[in-house]
Amino acid sequence: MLTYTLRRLLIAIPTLLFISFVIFILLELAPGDPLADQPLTIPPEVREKMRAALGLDQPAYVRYLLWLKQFFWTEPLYLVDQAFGTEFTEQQNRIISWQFRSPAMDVIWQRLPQTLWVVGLAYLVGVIIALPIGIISAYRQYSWFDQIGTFVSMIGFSVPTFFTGVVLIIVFAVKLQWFPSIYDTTLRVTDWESFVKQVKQMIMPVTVLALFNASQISRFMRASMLDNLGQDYVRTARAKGMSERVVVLKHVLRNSLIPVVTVIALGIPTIFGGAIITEQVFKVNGLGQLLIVAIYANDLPMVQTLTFMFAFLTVMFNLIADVLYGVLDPRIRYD
Amino acid sequence: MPDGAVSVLDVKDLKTVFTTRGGEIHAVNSVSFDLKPGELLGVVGESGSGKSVTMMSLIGLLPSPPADVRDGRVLFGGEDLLKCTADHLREVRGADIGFIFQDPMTSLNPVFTVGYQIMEPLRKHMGMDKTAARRRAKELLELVGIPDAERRLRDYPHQFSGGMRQRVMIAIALACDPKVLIADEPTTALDVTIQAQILELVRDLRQKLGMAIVWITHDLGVIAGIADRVIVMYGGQIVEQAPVKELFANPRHPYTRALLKTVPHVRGGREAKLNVIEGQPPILTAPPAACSFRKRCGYAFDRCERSNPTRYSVGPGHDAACFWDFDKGAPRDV
Amino acid sequence: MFDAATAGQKKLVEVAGLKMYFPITAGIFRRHVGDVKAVDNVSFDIYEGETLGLVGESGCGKSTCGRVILRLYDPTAGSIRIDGVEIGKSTQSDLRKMRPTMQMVFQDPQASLNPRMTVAAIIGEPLDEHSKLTKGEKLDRIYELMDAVGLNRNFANRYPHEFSGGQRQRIGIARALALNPKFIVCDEPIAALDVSIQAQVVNLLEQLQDQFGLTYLFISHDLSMVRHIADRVAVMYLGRIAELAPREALYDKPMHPYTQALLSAVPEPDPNIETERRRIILTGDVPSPANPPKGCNFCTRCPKVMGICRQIEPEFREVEPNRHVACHLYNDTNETAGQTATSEVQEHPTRRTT
Amino acid sequence: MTELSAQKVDKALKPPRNQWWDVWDQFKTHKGALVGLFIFVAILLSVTIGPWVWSIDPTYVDIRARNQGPSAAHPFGTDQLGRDLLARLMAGGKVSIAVGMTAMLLALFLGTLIGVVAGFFKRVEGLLMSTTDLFLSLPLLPLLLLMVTLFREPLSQRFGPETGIFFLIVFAIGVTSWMHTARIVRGEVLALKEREFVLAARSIGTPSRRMVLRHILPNVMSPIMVSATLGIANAIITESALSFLGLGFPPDFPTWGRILFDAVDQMQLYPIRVILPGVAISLTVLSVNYIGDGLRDALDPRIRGR
Amino acid sequence: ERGADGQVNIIYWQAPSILNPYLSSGTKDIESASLVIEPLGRYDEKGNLVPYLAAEIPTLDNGGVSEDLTTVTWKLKEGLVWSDGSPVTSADVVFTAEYCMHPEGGCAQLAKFAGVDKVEAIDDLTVKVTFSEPKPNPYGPFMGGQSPIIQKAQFENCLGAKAPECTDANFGPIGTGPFSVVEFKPNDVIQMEANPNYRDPDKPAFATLTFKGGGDAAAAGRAVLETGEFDYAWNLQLAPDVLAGMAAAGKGQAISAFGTLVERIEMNMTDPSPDLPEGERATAKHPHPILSDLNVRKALSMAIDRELLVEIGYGQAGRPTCNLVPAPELYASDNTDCLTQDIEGAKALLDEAGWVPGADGVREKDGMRLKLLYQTSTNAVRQDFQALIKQWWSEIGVETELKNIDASVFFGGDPGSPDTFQKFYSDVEMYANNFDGTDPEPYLAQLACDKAPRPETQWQGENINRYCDPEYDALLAELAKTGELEKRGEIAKKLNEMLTKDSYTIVPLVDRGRVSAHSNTLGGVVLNTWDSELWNAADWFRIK
Ligand SMILES: Nc1ncnc2c1ncn2[C@@H]1O[C@H](COP(=O)(O)OP(=O)(O)OP(=O)(O)O)[C@@H](O)[C@H]1O
Ligand SMILES: Nc1ncnc2c1ncn2[C@@H]1O[C@H](COP(=O)(O)OP(=O)(O)OP(=O)(O)O)[C@@H](O)[C@H]1O
Ligand SMILES: [Mg+2]
Ligand SMILES: [Mg+2]
Repeated sequence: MLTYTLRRLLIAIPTLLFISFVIFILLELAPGDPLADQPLTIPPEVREKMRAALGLDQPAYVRYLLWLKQFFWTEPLYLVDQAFGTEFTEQQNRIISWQFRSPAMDVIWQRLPQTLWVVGLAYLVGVIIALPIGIISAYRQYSWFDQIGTFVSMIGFSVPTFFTGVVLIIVFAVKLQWFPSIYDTTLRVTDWESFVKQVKQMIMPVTVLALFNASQISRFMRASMLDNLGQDYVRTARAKGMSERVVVLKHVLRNSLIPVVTVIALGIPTIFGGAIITEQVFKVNGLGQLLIVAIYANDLPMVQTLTFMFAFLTVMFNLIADVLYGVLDPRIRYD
Repeated sequence: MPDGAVSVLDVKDLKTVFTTRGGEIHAVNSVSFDLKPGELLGVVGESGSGKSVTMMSLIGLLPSPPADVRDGRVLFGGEDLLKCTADHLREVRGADIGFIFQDPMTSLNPVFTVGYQIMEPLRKHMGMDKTAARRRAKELLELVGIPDAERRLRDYPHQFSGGMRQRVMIAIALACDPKVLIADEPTTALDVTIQAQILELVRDLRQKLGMAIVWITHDLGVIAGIADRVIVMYGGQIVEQAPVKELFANPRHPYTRALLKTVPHVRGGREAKLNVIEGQPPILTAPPAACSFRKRCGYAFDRCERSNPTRYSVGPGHDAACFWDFDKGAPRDV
Repeated sequence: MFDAATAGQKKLVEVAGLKMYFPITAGIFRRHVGDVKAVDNVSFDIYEGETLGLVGESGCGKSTCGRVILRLYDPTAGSIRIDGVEIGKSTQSDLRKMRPTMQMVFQDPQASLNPRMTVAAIIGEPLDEHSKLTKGEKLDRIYELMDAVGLNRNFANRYPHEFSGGQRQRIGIARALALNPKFIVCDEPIAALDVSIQAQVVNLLEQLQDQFGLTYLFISHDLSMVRHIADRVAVMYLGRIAELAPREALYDKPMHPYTQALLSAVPEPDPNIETERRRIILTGDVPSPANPPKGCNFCTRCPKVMGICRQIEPEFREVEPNRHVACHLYNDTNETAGQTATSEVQEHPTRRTT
Repeated sequence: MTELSAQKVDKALKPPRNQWWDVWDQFKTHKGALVGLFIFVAILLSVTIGPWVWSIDPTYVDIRARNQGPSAAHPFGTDQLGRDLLARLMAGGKVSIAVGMTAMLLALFLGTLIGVVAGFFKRVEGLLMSTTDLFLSLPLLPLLLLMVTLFREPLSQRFGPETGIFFLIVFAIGVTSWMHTARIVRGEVLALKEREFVLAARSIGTPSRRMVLRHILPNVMSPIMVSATLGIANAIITESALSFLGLGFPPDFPTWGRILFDAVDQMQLYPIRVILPGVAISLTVLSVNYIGDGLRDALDPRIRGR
Repeated sequence: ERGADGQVNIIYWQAPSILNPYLSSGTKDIESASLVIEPLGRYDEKGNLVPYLAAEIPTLDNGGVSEDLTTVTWKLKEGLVWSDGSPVTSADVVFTAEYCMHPEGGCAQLAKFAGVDKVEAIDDLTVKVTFSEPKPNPYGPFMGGQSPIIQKAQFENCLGAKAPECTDANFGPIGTGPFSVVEFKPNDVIQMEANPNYRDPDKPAFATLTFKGGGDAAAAGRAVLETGEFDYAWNLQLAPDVLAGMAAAGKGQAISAFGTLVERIEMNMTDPSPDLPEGERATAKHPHPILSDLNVRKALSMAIDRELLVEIGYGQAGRPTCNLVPAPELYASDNTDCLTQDIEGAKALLDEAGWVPGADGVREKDGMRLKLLYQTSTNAVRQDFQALIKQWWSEIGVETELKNIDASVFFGGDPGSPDTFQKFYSDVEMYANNFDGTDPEPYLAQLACDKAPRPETQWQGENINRYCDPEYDALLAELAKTGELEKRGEIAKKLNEMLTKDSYTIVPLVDRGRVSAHSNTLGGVVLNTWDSELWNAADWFRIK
């Protein structure tokens, strides 16, 4: 298992390098300009100067290599500096965002908490409600519960979040005034009151996202449960006199979870990709908003860094999902 | 064989029907038999004749829907298993009636250790704690002849060979000292040499533990080796029932006769051409109104088309459901 | 039906020194660390028109052997000649031309038929691949084949799941027959079938053999069936052939201890014999082909094991006319056996100790 | 047996019934699918035939009649420029369904192709799966922007602004949404490859290409069906996001996604304007889903036989 | 009393990314920074100059501006301190100029310093700015939100290429404004508190301020007008009825004010046909086959009902206009010719120009159809305008193809992209533009012949239409030399009319005001379009 993991990690290195290169080329070729949102009144010479100040006068390959160095060398060193108070990065430039004129990584770290709180929690909640729904739908296949589950999850797929989000805001923020319509990222949870506030402001974005996630994962759960409910070992468990609870929640569930867990693991990187639309609707300003704003502003270093981190997570969670499969399923032993 | 003793299991008029999209399937039709203490009852019949469904109906193992046990009575320990509560049925399963399934490869849960799976019924039915259950599990594994039992308890099913998995299944079935053991084709998936090992094991265990066994198979050779009494099933019905020697010596149902003739032997003379039973097994979309074997039967006559024969006694402990009387070589006059 | 192969007959299939190893890889760089020796140095011939039975326990390499002979796998070593043509090394396109002469019937009639194709399409597939018949001619040929295997022509548009096991196996046989092959590998064609149906299929196979002069490699673990259908029988154990002999001789007087054990384990459908019979009960399980025991590969379970068995691999020799056995019991001169052993033995480290 | 077949020879020779009839027979027994089909056909008819019956030009601006509620002249009312909502919904539906269908087909084609090739041919598996990872992690928006910049003009010139952009959008959506299908199909193919009937086909000498077409593809139909139903929903929604970003159709060209998006701000004032396109999208997706369910069953001869 | 009114919340649906206007000229950045750092003087809501850090506005009259118009002398108020307590001196002002004019700095406000020769400190409180040539309008540097004074001590090490590295300074400049930064989260939120050293001891009334960014205009409006979570929302570009609907909730009100922002249609004077070789397409070499004809341009303008456009798109935040320079009064022409739609007149003009209706109603001339490609950036109101105008144009027999382009591409200026507004690869395009401060000279100078974007200039340049009239250029030169305001006004009006009324090169549509909203409990808000909207945040208070 260890060698398998190591081998996969080794393969991942060239893959990731290649991906970073493709992302770079793509961003390079895509139209757009970091100065687009500057007023039209700025004369061209000034624009030229501003452009040079961003490093845009360098040829593309130099910028790519620079980024590689910054991402794989300077940034990790900087972390070391932070941790041990050393000063390796004193003389080296970190990846600087064009919009903020500040290290891109710092902003990313800053965004991480709210992203995890909202998108991550929504994923978690989605999983938590999806599993029982999937289990019951499968156990009572074709019951009304199952039928409604299918119906609702299809609706969940087909209605865009920019719509459901606004509906929630209008109902719960405008009409009922239960929850705030705007997420306060500066809120620090220190006591009960601030905790209640935090919960209140998370409810709507989490609901919107969780419903979307749940409708997807519950489908997987259902399919997997159905597969396993028909297996011979279920009959064995019943023949041993085990109660239905034990049979379903222990024997069947344990087996059904194996593929579902990997599906869930594969979905985790999307948390870090943020939820662009939902974040926008509720003003959560997480990583998704960071990415989309950076794209609009043509902040290439930021987009490149964010996208690459996302690619990195995607590749890693692919690996994790595979390894997890091996861990959960005793039948599979890599190598 | 303790003849005449009171039966541990008495089945009367069992009827099981499956409801499918294509209509009903009457898989078991008025099956009655009994099982005496310490006896090994062999059940033979071709695939789809309802052997497994019958046995699973007894202890409510069939998924419902589609299965529906329509009728009948299963007396076990003075109680009708078809009418008792679900909880009581669960008590009986595993504790009083052990079940071994055909396919050892898929019948064990792949994600739990063998030890866990053996201990599960022990803890549930015998109220043992973990250590006691583990000790007992180890004993059981040793009993079924798995060396190094202590260590193997921690292994997962896929780490066992087919023969060993089947032994594990047997260990699970035996865990709570059941009064009745139902073995549904326990050796069909195994090699002959491994089958021989298992058969040896079962003989051994029977001597030691003395429980009553129902042994389903379609291998007449196996039946001949271990059974005391045999019932032959065809089309969801019992067509013949007899002590084992009597059955092989004097089969009284055309199907049994044909079946005995089709099998080739490793010893003795070799037929130039194998005998076959032509035709297809019946499709059980309705309860039988006529003899279900008539289409493939060499002795069939008009009466077979009209009504379904009941089981006529043809000798001591021997009955057959056929209108043809082989002793007389003429239709039975009842 | 011939009872034994006569020397004068033509050899249709000649297999010599056939090895099929599945590599085991491990480590970060997927280094090759060992092999599953599924078929290990197997040699035999099959004469035209005869049936060679191949028996043995599950996992001993019977299927692999059958498949490698048809080049569904690429053999690790050894030569395969079919109808005089060496196919051990030929390319897939050359093989494609050879396919009509050699065909296969599979163990699981359900699994070997594509559930989404009609019977006509399944039987017609080889015709599509290898002939240029028009649609009508093809249909005629399909009907003809269905007749030959005893399938109702009306079933042509049905799907495999609508048939019973025996009928499905007939479909598989019809497919194998479509191109008028000379040689058919039957890989446990009856193992998945009901007793009463087994007989039907075996009878059909025999009848077709008579009709078309077919040659079979009949793989099975049902010794009684093999006895019925095969002219000669090879007994395989752990990738090697333990004994190869004409049917009668083998069943009357098995020589290899494994054959003896195997035969004694077959239950007889006769309670009188059964209760009296003394069986040889083997202990233990079949060792893993990835890691076979040293010396004779049966030594771990053999009731007659001797010291030498754990050291030297017995040679596969003709001990009586037409009877080949690989067992030290029948080696009068162990020393010479070691000397004349194949190169395989010479590579063996134990060689030095003798 | 033999006499049985002999007596039925003539009957058997009658040309075999087209198997699509069997598929239809089975399909009919699936109630959900039948309702789905009915609704879907109704939607299709209303977006294709509808404009003939209700012949108001969906882009006709009647500024005096803006923001009207339902009336005889405008059964669904009008939008902020006085364009007839019914006409816009029908015109928008035509585009949305066409985009949804074709983009989904393209994504399916790509996903299936890559999945099958990766699963079937071990040599290219690593490469193709890395490509899949790559596409999964690429930022969608810059990619779309790039494609639009590179191809919008040549395409609109060649095929006219609407058809050109139709191709572009279909291509853009298709090319960025095949990855999940590819993964699922590959997994399925890996399992199928080990099935005995594939070996059987090889023993016949079927070359790989036909092996894939004849044996692999039909057996991966059901996961593909599932992807297909989700794919349509995805494509319709993505199209709306694209028009929102200015990458889509010309701005006066209605699509469901766009009608919905434009109306979200005015949801409180004119709820009907969000409800109608929302319901239209959901109905389409739902009906396609149920059709997919039914078709999956109907295409599987094992289920069909029951 | 300072800090008595607690917390105030402001929402900008575009989030500020930096608090240094010299590194970013985005409105969101400039306006958020204006709460913290201040210039010497600002424009008030009427466009008048008011001193902030300066004691008074230097003019010719008070001798602050030299007679030859080449120097300005600013005097700082006495006793000014930064929020960290240190005194504000002329050195800070000089440093600010140095900072922005550094050749490697890439200063976004360099244009403000155009023509500045040197900036020197006369004494601790006096600064003299010298221009290399006479500057009739010397209020570029240090005036308005775009060029506030930054603290030398803080930015000393951030000159030139190092400017972007000073994250702490850029995210939390020390200033003289009513508030100082507590925490800055780029593109998200800024926390501020009252500046303890603010020069007016009673202000600001609020102790803390939250400046939130992100979302869209509708959400921002909702947060102020409907849920009351926020006190002030910036730039609510919403459909009038939507805005009215929100205001009906009674939590706040929308306010509007007008500046110089004009939504207009630009006519392409060159041929954008893709059949032309790259490098010649949309250049002066090939005049536009249709739009070169004044009558066509005029007809297109006449067909438009500007009143209706305003009603649909802007409501109280817009008014129809025929002028490129709609304000200040001094420079604004009184031309109102275009305000009445005249379809028949337009038809007649086209007939006269030889464009006759073809079979399908689209006019033709010499086998050429009167078909135009009309592009703009993606924006709901602009798309509505497109639809409406297309409709009107179709009524006069002009076929229109619409195209919308993502704003970041359209305004991106990427020479590689075919979709930028500068390349103008379409026949007409629509966008809005304005000018800084109150003087339109640089703005009008954009239409000079040599400012046309073309391949040689990497498609940079502000003369989007490629308008070229020697007379116009001559008049521009005259304007540059004129210092007298009345005279300047006249010349500017003339220039404006040459572009609009006379040539219809630029077809102004709507004078767009700013709409913002504040809650009913927020007092003291005065909407100002000539400077930062938050220019008087120090005066804001809570209505009890
Ligand atoms: N779940 C089910 N749904 C519908 N029919 C079923 C089901 N299970 C069994 N049957 C039908 O019941 C009949 C009896 O099946 P059963 O499994 O008892 O046969 P068997 O004698 O055990 O055969 P085998 O030797 O193959 O195990 C068969 O005709 C079968 O088709
Ligand atoms: N593709 C493969 N890769 C690796 N090992 C294989 C492969 N195919 C077969 N083997 C191994 O080769 C050995 C022989 O397998 P084979 O299928 O030939 O046995 P068999 O005699 O046909 O058994 P059975 O009676 O169960 O069909 C087994 O140990 C099996 O695990
Ligand atoms: Mg059974
Ligand atoms: Mg095999």
